[in-house]
Amino acid sequence: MKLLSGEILANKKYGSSLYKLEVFSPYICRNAIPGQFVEVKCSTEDATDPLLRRPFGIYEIDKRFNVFSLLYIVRGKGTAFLSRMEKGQNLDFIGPLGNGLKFDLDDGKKYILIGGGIGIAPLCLAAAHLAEKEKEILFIAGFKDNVFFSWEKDIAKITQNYRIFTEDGSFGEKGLPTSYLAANIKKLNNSIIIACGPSDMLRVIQEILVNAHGFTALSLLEERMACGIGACMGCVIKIKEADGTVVYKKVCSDGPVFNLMEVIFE
Amino acid sequence: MKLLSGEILANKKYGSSLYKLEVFSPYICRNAIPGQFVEVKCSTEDATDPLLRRPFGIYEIDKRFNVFSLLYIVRGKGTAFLSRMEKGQNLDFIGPLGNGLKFDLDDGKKYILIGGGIGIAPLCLAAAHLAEKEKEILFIAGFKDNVFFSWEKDIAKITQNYRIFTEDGSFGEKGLPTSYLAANIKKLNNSIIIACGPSDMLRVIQEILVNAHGFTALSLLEERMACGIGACMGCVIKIKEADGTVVYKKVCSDGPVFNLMEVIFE
Amino acid sequence: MNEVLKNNKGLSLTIGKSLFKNPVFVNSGTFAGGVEYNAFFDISKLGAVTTKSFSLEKKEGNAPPRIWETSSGMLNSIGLQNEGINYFLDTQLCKMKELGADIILSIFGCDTEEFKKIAAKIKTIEKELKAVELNLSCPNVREGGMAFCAAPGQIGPVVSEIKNIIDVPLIVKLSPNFNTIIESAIISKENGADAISIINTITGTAFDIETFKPRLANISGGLSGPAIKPVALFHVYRLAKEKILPVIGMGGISCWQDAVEFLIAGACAIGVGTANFINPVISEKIIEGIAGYMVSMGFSSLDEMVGKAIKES
Amino acid sequence: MNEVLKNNKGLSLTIGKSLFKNPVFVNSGTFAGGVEYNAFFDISKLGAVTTKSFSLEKKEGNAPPRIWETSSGMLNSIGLQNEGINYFLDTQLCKMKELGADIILSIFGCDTEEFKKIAAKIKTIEKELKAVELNLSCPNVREGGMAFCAAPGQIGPVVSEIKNIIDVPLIVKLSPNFNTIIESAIISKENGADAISIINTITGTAFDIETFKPRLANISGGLSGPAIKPVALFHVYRLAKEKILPVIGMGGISCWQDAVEFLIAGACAIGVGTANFINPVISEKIIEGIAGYMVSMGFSSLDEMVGKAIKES
Ligand SMILES: Cc1cc2nc3c(=O)[nH]c(=O)nc-3n(C[C@H](O)[C@H](O)[C@H](O)COP(=O)(O)OP(=O)(O)OC[C@H]3O[C@@H](n4cnc5c(N)ncnc54)[C@H](O)[C@@H]3O)c2cc1C
Ligand SMILES: Cc1cc2nc3c(=O)[nH]c(=O)nc-3n(C[C@H](O)[C@H](O)[C@H](O)COP(=O)(O)OP(=O)(O)OC[C@H]3O[C@@H](n4cnc5c(N)ncnc54)[C@H](O)[C@@H]3O)c2cc1C
Ligand SMILES: Cc1cc2nc3c(=O)[nH]c(=O)nc-3n(C[C@H](O)[C@H](O)[C@H](O)COP(=O)(O)O)c2cc1C
Ligand SMILES: Cc1cc2nc3c(=O)[nH]c(=O)nc-3n(C[C@H](O)[C@H](O)[C@H](O)COP(=O)(O)O)c2cc1C
Ligand code: FES
Ligand code: FES
Repeated sequence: MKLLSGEILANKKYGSSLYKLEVFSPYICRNAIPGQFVEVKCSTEDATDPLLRRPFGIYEIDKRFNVFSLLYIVRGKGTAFLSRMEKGQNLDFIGPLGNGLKFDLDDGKKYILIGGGIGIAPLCLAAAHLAEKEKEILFIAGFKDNVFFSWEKDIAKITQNYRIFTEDGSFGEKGLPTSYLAANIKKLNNSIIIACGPSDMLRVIQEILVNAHGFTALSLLEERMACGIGACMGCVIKIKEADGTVVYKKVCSDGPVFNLMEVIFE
Repeated sequence: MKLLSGEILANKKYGSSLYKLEVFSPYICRNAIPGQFVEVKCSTEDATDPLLRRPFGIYEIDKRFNVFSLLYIVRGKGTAFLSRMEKGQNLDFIGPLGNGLKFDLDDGKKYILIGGGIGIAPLCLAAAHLAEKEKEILFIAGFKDNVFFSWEKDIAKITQNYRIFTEDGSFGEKGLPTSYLAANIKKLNNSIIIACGPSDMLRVIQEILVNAHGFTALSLLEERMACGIGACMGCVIKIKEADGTVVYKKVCSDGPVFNLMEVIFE
Repeated sequence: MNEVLKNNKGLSLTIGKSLFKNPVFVNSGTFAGGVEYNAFFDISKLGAVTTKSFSLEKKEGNAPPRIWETSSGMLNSIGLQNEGINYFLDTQLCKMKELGADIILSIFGCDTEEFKKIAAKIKTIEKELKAVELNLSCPNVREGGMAFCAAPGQIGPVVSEIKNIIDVPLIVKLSPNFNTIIESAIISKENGADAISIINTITGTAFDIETFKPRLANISGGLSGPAIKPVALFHVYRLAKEKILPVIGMGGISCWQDAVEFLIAGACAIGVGTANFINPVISEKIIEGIAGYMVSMGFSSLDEMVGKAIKES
Repeated sequence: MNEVLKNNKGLSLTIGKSLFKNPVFVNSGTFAGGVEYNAFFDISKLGAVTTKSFSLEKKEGNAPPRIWETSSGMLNSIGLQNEGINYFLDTQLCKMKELGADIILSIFGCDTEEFKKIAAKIKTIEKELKAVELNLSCPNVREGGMAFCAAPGQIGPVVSEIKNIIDVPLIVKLSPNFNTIIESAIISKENGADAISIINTITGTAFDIETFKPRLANISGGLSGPAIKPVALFHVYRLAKEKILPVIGMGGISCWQDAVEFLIAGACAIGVGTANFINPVISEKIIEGIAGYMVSMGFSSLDEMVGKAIKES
């Protein structure tokens, strides 16, 4: 991990509040693995509000041009600032951070990537990585509405094997990605599931898998962060370890990838 | 005075840290008089740092196009923010504020405008106003160095009767505007002096005038401000009134124009 | 205008025997008498305008510079410059009435005697006031001011003596600079106060690293603005939980969301201060914002909303 | 590298019998043991690395969420999660030594007994420490923590007992949440402390207006960052003026100008905390900035600079 400054090559609007930010950074492109994230300074150099960096999963890496990108939703002050940044300006960020996804590519398993809302962002890098290694993947995405409409062209470039669900049916199929998972759980077995999204979604997946067999389930978690590098203990979540002991683990440095079945949701 | 939002038509660099900001505002153009100022919000809508508005004297008013302008020096966070604003964005400001300069145009007097550094800004609007009314004016400007170099074309449009001094001689004549005033005090009498600049300069002018006769001396003062409209008592300076009593007066609403001979410098 | 706003009662509240049309007040010293702000919006819409604190005689205040900006906050050392209570009675009251303002008169004395004398002066116009706020917490004066909060025992006599003289709801304004808010609130209640207003500013300072001089001539000043909001909110929550007296919450409130946060934390009303300087129409916007929030959350009266976070935690 | 930096002595200082190479420390709990930050710069350059506070046994800390951002500040309610003093002794000390860090060990106990037991454990490695900091001011734990500052009488035994056991400079870290800093400093001195470190965080809170839940599971937390700088600076100035003990100043320091402001206000050294999160190399930059400032102002030693603002005001 390093403190970096990278030129912004594009900051494209994908939907009403959805943006894709492309940044030049050979270091990230060389070193980052899927599931890792960067912590971005979202204020001008001299201003102290917003104060803390904001974490974003890495969405795409294009090694040819040394460009990586983030896909983000405007939520509050920090992301609003980000959405106003322009081509040619420099992004101040720290990365790559977190443990990331380490794949055993010889295990002969299928991969099911299941994302809710902006949770699809880090999964796309994982999908691209797996597709490149010619692994079999199924990408299941769920959204509230059609804000992610123009994102479909990005996933279609990676795989044709994807399903999109929206709660209101305005984009893709009407329904929930978790319902799809539940309905097809038998047929999908012997897979590695990687999930990222709202904790309600993750909890439902956990429940589905408790009674299923033949799955490894990983999840990418979010928690508010201060340092982003494991120093402040700010970003912990509860994990029930294999031996039954319950401990706090840091999302930023022990995660963001955790065994979904060990996560305690409260 | 009103809370206003005006489109920025230009934010031109005049020198290393000197900018001219042009803003569309029929209300200001219709209502402001020389010596008045505006209080500008120098942060994005949702950020709280920098917190307070920044006061700037009105530099030019172009009634034909309903455009007024500010001339400003980048000093800290607020002015740095301002310098990054671009054509097409909206400026959030309150104005016109302060008492301003009220001229008795039939008094047959000459006007000597004497400005130090950025203090020349509000004097330019006064000069333009007086020139329009065909009053006789002498504009004396003093600077440290040649940062104000390209400002000369603005003053030249108003009057040819100006003198520019710099401490290092890099622009105009080498020397101080106050030395010029002291040397020519006899020949300048029966004038109205209007001064704006660092308090050291104002103090020297006060000393020069204590022993001179036939002058009315006005000064435009600066003090840190919070409300800008007379409500918080934050911006006071000490004034010795005609009857000898010493009182605190608010620069924002009792001023910024004060009788220079009544100001107590500490 | 929505339901809750139309039906005035939805936003109204009482403190002592006074009815306030809504819970959005403006803080003493940040709004003068409201005349200036009336150029920006109709100040009669406010729940109340709290005046600058008045002392018995004119006070010239502290030497300038008196303000300094800090990260998301400001320091002030005004030192209670004011024209004296007679100015309020003879000039300002009448202007405020003309504008239709509901008035909370803030008063300040360096001891019980001075407070009593002020109370005697306002006796004749007490009907014109919604409440009187006793500023026992100014950090910028040598005598009185927050010394009352350093030694809460002194608060009792001030409150009870004033209560003997005037028959107006009394609000006691306290300082966060000592750990005495709860104790002071109990004493205030026992002596007849009707509400507590917190927080006054937090003491702070700043220096010029070139000249080594303090940024404020008075050396230290009071910190206000968004920077102090979490601290103010904590004091409001902690005091409101004790259910001693109604709490008027203030400190850094800058938008309707902040105001709502104070209300759910237990404030019966809120005060807008420093934020007026940044956006002179913010208090009007906050009234609208609270009403909109109540509609969207299904609250039909303030009572349903005040202290929600206490009940839930 | 300029004169003052080259001539190491220019930036050095002593606390008790320990020599520190420069006055830039990092604050307990914001830098872990420094291993993470060593990826960004060479942490052996720091005046000292203050460790996270260690208790006798492992502590799991408070439930999440533990942090919440506020205007120019952040609230935390970590609750002193740490692996226990044995982890420091067996694992962390050695890593820190390898990196060449000068160490201030921060320790925490809920009573004198726990502090004594920790002291006994560190006795064997005391030579490896530049100082031990007693965290008597954590706002996020139920026992001990800032309760010591609420009742400063309890500080005496802790300090004197530890002093009896270990022979390392002792720093007492105090809370701004009570008006007891000066009193606590006097007691600390009388009982053998070598320096005071101020301020720990200021208690604050925040609520979610949709759910009415506190933003921190622990309800309240400690406010740190630029928002609190003026308050921290005031406490440092006020305590330093009393010349009771050397003061290590902290609270919102985010750039070298802030650091200099604390030094001229009387701090003998300064601590960088929350700012590390925003810019992980800031403490290195602050060392350079102070050196540059000293050169430009003509100071050839820290002594000439420390407390300049006290002398001038
Ligand atoms: C490991 C990780 C990866 C993420 N990846 C992405 C991504 O690829 N795209 C994307 O749009 N968002 C992502 N998020 C969420 C993103 O960090 C938040 O949306 C963002 O911080 C909101 O900042 P704000 O200032 O706009 O909102 P505000 O609500 O103003 O933020 C206030 C505070 O809360 C924190 N916060 C708010 N929401 C979240 C959240 N969901 N998770 C953690 N902290 C939060 C902020 O960092 C800040 O400290 C990720 C979060 C984490 C932890
Ligand atoms: C009536 C009036 C008219 C002015 N007209 C002009 C003008 O036409 N052009 C111009 O360049 N500048 C003018 N100034 C000065 C201008 O307001 C400051 O340069 C500006 O506020 C600096 O803000 P900053 O954030 O860049 O600096 P910072 O130093 O970061 O500001 C910190 C704080 O100090 C205050 N402050 C700093 N310098 C001054 C100052 N000189 N006067 C008052 N407050 C100050 C700021 O408002 C802010 O609250 C005027 C000031 C006043 C009072
Ligand atoms: C410039 C200024 C002047 C103030 N004067 C007074 C005063 O006269 N009486 C008083 O009780 N409080 C005074 N206060 C304190 C405010 O009323 C309020 O308690 C405090 O500023 C916190 O609220 P805020 O953060 O919304 O400003 C003053 C505050 C400021 C900023
Ligand atoms: C996340 C976090 C954890 C902290 N943990 C500790 C701690 O374990 N022991 C301690 O004495 N202070 C702790 N503090 C307080 C800091 O050391 C420091 O006193 C305070 O944050 C003010 O400095 P700052 O504004 O520079 O952060 C912690 C602060 C933060 C933000
Ligand atoms: S954010 Fe600091 S430990 Fe994770
Ligand atoms: S700035 Fe508030 S009175 Fe002048």
